[in-house]
Amino acid sequence: MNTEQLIFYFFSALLLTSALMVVSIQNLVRSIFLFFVSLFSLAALYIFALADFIAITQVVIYVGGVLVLMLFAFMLSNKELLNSLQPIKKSFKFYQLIGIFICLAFLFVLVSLNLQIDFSNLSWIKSSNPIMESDNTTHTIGILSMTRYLLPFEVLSVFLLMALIGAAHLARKGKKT
Amino acid sequence: MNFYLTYVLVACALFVFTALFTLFALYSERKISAFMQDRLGPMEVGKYGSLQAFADILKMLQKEFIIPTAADKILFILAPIIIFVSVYLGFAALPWAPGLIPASLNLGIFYIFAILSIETLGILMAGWGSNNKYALLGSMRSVAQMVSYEIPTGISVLSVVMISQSLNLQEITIRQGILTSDAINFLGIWDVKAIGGILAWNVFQAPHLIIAYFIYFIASLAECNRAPFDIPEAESELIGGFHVEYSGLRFAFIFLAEYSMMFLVGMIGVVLFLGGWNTPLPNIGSLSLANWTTGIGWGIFWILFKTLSVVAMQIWIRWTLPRFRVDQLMSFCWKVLTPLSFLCMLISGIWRLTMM
Amino acid sequence: MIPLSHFLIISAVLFCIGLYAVLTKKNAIQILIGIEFMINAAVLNFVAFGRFDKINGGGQLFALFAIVLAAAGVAVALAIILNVYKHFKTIDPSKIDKLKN
Amino acid sequence: MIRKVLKVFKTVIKGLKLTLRHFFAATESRKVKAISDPDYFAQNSGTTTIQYPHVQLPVPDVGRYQLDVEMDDCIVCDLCAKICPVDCIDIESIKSTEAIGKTSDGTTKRLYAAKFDIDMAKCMYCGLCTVVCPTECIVMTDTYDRSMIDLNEMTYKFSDMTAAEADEKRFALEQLNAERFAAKQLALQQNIGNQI
Repeated sequence: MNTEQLIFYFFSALLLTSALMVVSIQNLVRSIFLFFVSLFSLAALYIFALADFIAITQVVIYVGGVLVLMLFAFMLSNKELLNSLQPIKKSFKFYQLIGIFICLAFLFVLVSLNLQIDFSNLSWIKSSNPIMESDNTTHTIGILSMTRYLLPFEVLSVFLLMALIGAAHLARKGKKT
Repeated sequence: MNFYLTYVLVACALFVFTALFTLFALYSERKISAFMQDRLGPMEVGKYGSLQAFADILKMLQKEFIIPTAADKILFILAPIIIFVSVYLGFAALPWAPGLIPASLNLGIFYIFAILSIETLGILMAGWGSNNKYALLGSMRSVAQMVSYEIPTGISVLSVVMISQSLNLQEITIRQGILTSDAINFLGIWDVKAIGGILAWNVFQAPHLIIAYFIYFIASLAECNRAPFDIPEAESELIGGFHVEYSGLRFAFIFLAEYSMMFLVGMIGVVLFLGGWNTPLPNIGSLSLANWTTGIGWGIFWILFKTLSVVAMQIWIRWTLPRFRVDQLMSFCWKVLTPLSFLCMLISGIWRLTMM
Repeated sequence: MIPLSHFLIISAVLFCIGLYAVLTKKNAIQILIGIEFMINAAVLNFVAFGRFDKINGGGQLFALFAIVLAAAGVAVALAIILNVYKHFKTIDPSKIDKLKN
Repeated sequence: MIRKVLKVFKTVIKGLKLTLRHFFAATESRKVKAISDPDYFAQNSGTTTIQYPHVQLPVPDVGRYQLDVEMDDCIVCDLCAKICPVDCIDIESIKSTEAIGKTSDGTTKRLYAAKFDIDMAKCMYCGLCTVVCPTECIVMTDTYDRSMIDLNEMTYKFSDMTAAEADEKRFALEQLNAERFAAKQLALQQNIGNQI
């Protein structure tokens, strides 16, 4: 096992354990901070898939944007909300068991499908020319988003504007009745 | 194995640099502020108080780690580390001299912005973990401020990136001096590729970048929570903001992060707008000053000189201007800086298409 | 080179963790986190497959689009959650069962 | 809008110029002058810091600072202890068997001071004791920066007698008193005898 693989498996283990803890931990604020760990290690995995631009975008948008937004939404809201977010009872419920069962079933399907396919012998993968480590993916992404994917790019920008206005409208204080 | 050893050594060197810079900046800030207020500043420890910063650090090292009983211990302990590491990692992509850059990333400036946005998270962690209403208020203000001011910063940086056509800080620097292979036009008309010097800097290649630099400089003051944008740690209102509860070495780390951040944003500004390690002296006829003053040693000298000047400017502004109010701060960001920076980006696009 | 199947297995596990959060959590914000996990699992798949698509760059670009869309979605979702709390004084989705209030 | 921005720039630059002027004026420092000096308010630039233990401000003549007692002049009249509003002076006197000597202004000293303590921690620097003193032996000096680690050290002891000496004087006084008493008794008896 070389260093690259070692780092990859370290980050994937970090990702999965932190994700498991995020969904199982009781303290909500801590779980959001743990969410940061999983997002960050996910960014590391993107780098191993030779998508450095995506990895850094992940850090910028998720860590700098989404997470801060989530924490901010909490802390801005009043104390009652904070209290209601931290449940006291820790007992294991039946619905959780069902949830675990469904998830395991899903996992079984996905993983078994995954194992049935021999990826290295697929024809389209064989015929493709994969991205090499020396390639400048940023350059490619820049050019492609202005040529081939111009329409989705523009639609996305309009959508973002809509989301911006919508969120601002929803979050603003209504007229006092 | 040598490969990794070099990395570790470079990281250690950068850490030592940030620590030394913090000591130096601490002393100089106290002295400059004292002189501006007709005082003398520290005079007792060492000649002219020159060892005062060391004495302060020694005092901090001896202090007890106090964790408030009601604090969230894990978050409280982790926060200063995250705050410092996020700033410290930013140093990895900064060019120091021709060929001297710790990690020549082709995403350099984007990477730095991503890493710096983690600092916000650390500050929220500190504020929440302290379980202190002043700390929480301070961290909320800090985050609101940093998230808002990231927009003008990012857009003004983008206008440089559009002119330079690269995210790699080393390439951006090379394109502002005599070492470049592209054409450089002073104000878009006069080819100064052979002359170099101050005329080849980005702010003079495209004059609207001067406005962009002003925007960047103001927004960067807000990003590192310096006065006049220091409402997150307003001593008179919030008794220090998010780091109220910290003591000893943990507080020292927050302090280290703050001063490293000052240097970092100053250096990014220098690299993007003011020519990085390029010399300000131009070639005049047979007097090829630019050729003589370019090299590894000169590069380090110039970038340190420029960055320290910017840091001195930051300190000067801190001790001159009073603090903004929260609403003034936000309306200044959203109503003045953001539209102006968008305008700069638009001009950059047009400039790139027509003048270059 | 990390084999493609490893990425896919990791993303499958991540997806299931997200699914678990969506199915069992009684708190809108935690459900939101679960959805984010699922989106991220999909993005990881995009990126892993995108390695074999150099010319069209479909994987990476759509990963980018997905990330941006998710961020916009979170902004709207959080605004909705805050508003829901204002109306119903709870953010447990199973208790929000009135269409008219 | 543009006028507003220009105004902002103008005021910011004005402020920056002001601080810069003070920054460069810091190369010289103001001279240490007494408040009575006619040039005291004439110095407008330079650093104002007085590096205190090394340089001290001259104290005004009418200043009231720490008390000092010249024990050779003290006649132990106890007036200062009586006038003191905060009772910080504690005096214990012993009558002398004979005149001890003379103070510098010619008053004859007839009392020993076994104890002459001034608690400077209590003192409120009103200066009344210096006014009432008949021999002007208690004075206010220009020392104002004595600091102590222990509060008890703030009690200044001015008496120059040791405990043994005081005991000796007390004993002498008692002996004298006893002698006088005996002599009185003797004289009384003689008087009675004479009458009989």
